[in-house]
Amino acid sequence: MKLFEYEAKEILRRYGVEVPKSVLVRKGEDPIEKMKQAGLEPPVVVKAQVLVAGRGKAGGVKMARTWEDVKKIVDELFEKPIKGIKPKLLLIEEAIPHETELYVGIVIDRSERKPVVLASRYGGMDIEEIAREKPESIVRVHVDPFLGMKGYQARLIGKKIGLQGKVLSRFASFLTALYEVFDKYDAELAESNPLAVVGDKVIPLDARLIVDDNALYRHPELAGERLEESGEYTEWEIKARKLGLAFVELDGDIGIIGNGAGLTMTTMDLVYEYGGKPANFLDIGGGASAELVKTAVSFLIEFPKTKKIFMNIFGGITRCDEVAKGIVKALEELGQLPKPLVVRLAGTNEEEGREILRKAGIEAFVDPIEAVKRLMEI
Amino acid sequence: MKLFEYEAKEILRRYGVEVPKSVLVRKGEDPIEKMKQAGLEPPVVVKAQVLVAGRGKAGGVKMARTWEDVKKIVDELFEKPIKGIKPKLLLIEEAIPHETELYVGIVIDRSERKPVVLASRYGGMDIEEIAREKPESIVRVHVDPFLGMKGYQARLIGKKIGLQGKVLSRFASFLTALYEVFDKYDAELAESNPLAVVGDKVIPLDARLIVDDNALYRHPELAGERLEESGEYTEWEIKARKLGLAFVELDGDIGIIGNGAGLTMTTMDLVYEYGGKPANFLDIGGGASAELVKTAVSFLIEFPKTKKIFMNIFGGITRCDEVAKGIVKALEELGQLPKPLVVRLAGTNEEEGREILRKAGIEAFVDPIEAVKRLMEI
Amino acid sequence: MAVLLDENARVIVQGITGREGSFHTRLMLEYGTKIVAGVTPGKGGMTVHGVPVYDTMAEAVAEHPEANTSIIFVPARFAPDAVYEAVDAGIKLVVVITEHIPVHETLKFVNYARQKGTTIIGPNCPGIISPGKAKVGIMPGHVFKPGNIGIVSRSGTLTYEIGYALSKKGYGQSTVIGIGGDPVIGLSFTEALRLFQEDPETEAVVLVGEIGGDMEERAAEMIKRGEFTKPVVAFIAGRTAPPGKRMGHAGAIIMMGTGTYEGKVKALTEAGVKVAKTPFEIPSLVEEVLKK
Amino acid sequence: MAVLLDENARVIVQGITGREGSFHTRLMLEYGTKIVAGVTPGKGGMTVHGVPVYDTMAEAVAEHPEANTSIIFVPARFAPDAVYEAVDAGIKLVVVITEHIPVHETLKFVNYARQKGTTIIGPNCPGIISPGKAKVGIMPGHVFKPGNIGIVSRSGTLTYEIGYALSKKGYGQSTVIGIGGDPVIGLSFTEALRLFQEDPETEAVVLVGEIGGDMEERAAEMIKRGEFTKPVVAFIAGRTAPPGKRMGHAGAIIMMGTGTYEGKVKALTEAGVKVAKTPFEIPSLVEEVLKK
Repeated sequence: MKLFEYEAKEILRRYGVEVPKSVLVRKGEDPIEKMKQAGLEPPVVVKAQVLVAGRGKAGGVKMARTWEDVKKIVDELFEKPIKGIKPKLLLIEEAIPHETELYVGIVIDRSERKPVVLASRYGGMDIEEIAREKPESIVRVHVDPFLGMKGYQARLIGKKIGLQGKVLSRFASFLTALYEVFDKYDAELAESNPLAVVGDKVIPLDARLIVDDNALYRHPELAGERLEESGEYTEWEIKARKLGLAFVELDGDIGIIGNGAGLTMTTMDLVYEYGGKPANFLDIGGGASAELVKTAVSFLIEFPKTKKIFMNIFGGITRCDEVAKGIVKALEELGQLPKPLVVRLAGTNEEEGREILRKAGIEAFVDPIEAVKRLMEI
Repeated sequence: MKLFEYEAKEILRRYGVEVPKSVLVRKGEDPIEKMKQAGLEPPVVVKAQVLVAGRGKAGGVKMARTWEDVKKIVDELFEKPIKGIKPKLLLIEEAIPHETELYVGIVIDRSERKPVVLASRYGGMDIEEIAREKPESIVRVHVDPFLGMKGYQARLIGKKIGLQGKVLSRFASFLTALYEVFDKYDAELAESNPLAVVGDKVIPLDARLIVDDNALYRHPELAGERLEESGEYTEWEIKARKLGLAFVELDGDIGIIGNGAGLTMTTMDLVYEYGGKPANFLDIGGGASAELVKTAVSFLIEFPKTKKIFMNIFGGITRCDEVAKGIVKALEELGQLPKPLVVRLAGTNEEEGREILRKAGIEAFVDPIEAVKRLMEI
Repeated sequence: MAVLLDENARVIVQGITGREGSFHTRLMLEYGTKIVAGVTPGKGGMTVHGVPVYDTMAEAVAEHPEANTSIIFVPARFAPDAVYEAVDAGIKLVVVITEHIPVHETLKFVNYARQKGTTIIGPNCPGIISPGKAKVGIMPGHVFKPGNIGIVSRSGTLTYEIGYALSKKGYGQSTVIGIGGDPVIGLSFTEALRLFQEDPETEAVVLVGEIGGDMEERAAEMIKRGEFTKPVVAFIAGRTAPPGKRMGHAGAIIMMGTGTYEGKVKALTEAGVKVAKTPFEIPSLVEEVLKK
Repeated sequence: MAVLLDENARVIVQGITGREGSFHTRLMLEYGTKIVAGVTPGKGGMTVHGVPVYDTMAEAVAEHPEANTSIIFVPARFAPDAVYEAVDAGIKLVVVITEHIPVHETLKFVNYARQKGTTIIGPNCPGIISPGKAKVGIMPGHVFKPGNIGIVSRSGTLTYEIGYALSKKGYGQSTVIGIGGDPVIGLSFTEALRLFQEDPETEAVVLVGEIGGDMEERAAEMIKRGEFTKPVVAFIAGRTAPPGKRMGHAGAIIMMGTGTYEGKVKALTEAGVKVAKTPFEIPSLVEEVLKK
């Protein structure tokens, strides 16, 4: 789960990090009033609290130099969708003059099975951009997950990105705090970019924190799911999640259902290979019940992007007869199938499954290649 | 630093442990009123919140079966010194009927350099008593300080002290919580004795927590030093601590000053060997200044138990001339020495030191044996 | 022979009394796997499909010192503890079926197990099967046949599909390892290849990858360095998956420009690996590489 | 020869720019110790008594790869970090002078160092000296003379006193180790004895204990088992200390009935160790045991 910038900064503040002075403004609130209460004056930076990547480039961050500016920009940002998402909250922050912008992030290195700190003296651009443009500037240091980040490691990283003296110590304190947050919040990513050097200090101008969904039960203080606000999910993805379906929306027009993530992706790839464009990824998982199959089929029929549907099932734990029953149930409910459906059924109880479908007038293939060819012909 | 029972229980409660329902009563407060507010009724147990060992045997814990009992016992306990300490707070707790009392404690095993859990099915008596009477009942399990206590280890300990089924699971949860407290609070000791088995549950009827003094800076929420209330320190030990002196009061009448804990203890032993009884332990540490020496000497002169004073200094980092100057300063302030003082000075700058003392009319020995013999003659 | 698992496996099922644990205990027993004990805290003394249940691994191992393998069906919150318990009880192969384990927990127990010399498969995996010898996992046993092809896969169903297709064409398997779909897992592709390299029975390996991470690239490097010398056929799922989206598995996501389909295929191809465009091509590619 | 420390020691002082660090750097240099670098974060580029200062151990070691020993004068809050830094920089002997380090921190770094093969002396100790060769500590160098007696001690001043008394009687020392007064420390009596056993120069050992803990008892057991075969003379401070009271050192406390003077003396005596009633008897006891 991605946290909003203001949440990430509030957490950092609680771990002893100095963050820019700020106020949070909701729609309808008077930003001028709130700024005055907080002792904030222009120039300030107004930032849309949305979770989409590339917020700055999409116009979600604006500098306001006067009180009039503030009013105008606040009104503007509340009305401006950033990659489709209108912000519900704006963060108004003191503008902090600075010369140097650093990058620092902590992620998990899958191969080393260790957290890894990435740092660069060229902050302000994405890590991908830095990796392209200044690859030699990126310092990578692994952390022992049992020991945590030691102060000396943080100092060493600071030295390697060219810091010295007091700034070096401040950077080390910041980085150890960031690691503590990474660790305590079960983060997949803890990042500050840019991290500004301001005199002797370092101040995170932006902060990102992505918490492992599997660990959310340990962080009840992070208010539940924020599907709508997050900008991570489309309208139909949110609907699917609420139905308990593992569904990803794509750009094409062929609905895809598979069992197992690998097989479902493969089914997408297969459709693509034969000239089709998948409208989605939908994995019914292992051992799906007829009920779940019914839900998934009905959902894809309703999903407006799909013109036809390809269902590719290999019965392992999943039983083909159970899948077939689910399809038939969906049909019964809808009266008839408003969109063409091609089914490939193989594995456990495949004959029984195909028999059930035949009786319901649906053709079921054994060979997925034949199935996809048929799909493209319809 | 020892925490009060009610503090230890409050911490355990925050770590998910079910503790007995209770109210805390200060002198002058109406215990009946407070109990009613908290929904507590007799029978209850009234416990003096003092930090001395053997509180129960000293009469600091009483059962109150009626409302009249409560009133009477509360008044009584506030007036009753437990090993010299009158309680400022009483804890009134629901009386919990139970059959089995367990012992569980966590301490640091110095030799293994690991925390060790001690558990026994014979709680209610001191671990020393258990070790004497039921040594085979004590289960000892070491914990890896980096990994912490795993649930399975806690279950294994529970099994070994004869628990089963739900009680076993509850015990394991309790023990993992106790370890977490031990770890998070930098404890030297985290103990519950007795830990009562009540139906399926385990409930700590008593709880002790001793926090490492060196780690107190990490626990600002534990209100500073509680010298007076603790019962750990005598009046003069408290005075000494406030002066920054490492001072322990003893039963005899010969004041002892040394530099270094080992040498100071050895000086006590030497006095004892020659028929004297030390009134104290006072270590001026390494590299003491004349000022500190003056403070230490003046303190021991004021300390009413001392009839004479023996000062044993071996100059390593500590300079004998500096020590001598401190003694002379103390003399000057007091006008004259109201109690006999025997000094042994050896090591760094010993001649200079002895010369300074000679001029001030104090005899200084090189040989500690000669010095102690002289001391005993006075 | 086979890798990691053969007829000498003596298995403890951790979380045996749960719905999944008990169901798959039955299926594994039916397959012929020697399950010697089960563990569920607080349920010691029961039996499940004739298998005795203990409260702790220590007791299970004390009663069944021949135990060398465990499989974990414990819910995510308690699964890491079960892993430590198995490792500390001296179990040398631990298969973690449980999904949704926090990745910070997995990081820790995988490092711990490595220090102690225990192999972890998973988490979030279908397990391991050496056809005809033993099955420690949740895969349908009937799709796999004994033979000389090793399979190592990040995907469950796809593995069954490929195993089935190979079996039908007469290419049985030495050992099939579903290493799991999480971002951090125990046994990796390179470690699995190292084992297959040493196994005389295995003549070729099918490697089933997915987008996300760099495990496939690392396997390719290893093959390129000549540390794996048997023929390899690979398939990578997710060619058409968009970046930044999790495709079911937490591990299957293209992030920060790494873990793309193209990168993986390029690395493998450069290492001389035949990469199938669809999994259904795999039997014929296997035929091809074995002929050489 | 000597144990742990000889003329080949190349020393880094961690916390060299502090008051204590800088003062004792001067004294160690005067004694002849080869100090090659100092470390204080944020003070890189300075020099202290001619010793170059670096921000990190990694840099110090990179510039002075011959460094093999470090001494830590860093305040308690930062000292554990300095220990990890030294261990991870490959230093094989780390002397921790700092007192008041939380015992939970010491637990951890002592275990960590052991895993990595680094010897820790201390914390809260006077350090180590091999007279005439090198001094890495805060003891007054002049009281010790080169010779064949090893000293290992939990007490600082008492060690100086005993060393002085031995030196005056002509019994110089091979190595004198002040292992520190904290409840948990790195090098223990038994580990020190093991080193002295292997040192041909050391003919006898003086062991200076205190009440509290069971390190003296463990040393006695080791001697009894025949794992230490040279003559040992011991002294235990705290005969008249009451139970439950900390006598200065955090480690010097009789708790839960263990760590008593009587218990320690009994164990040592039964192991054939001569236990002195006062430290001033030690030279004559040493004379006695060496005559045998």
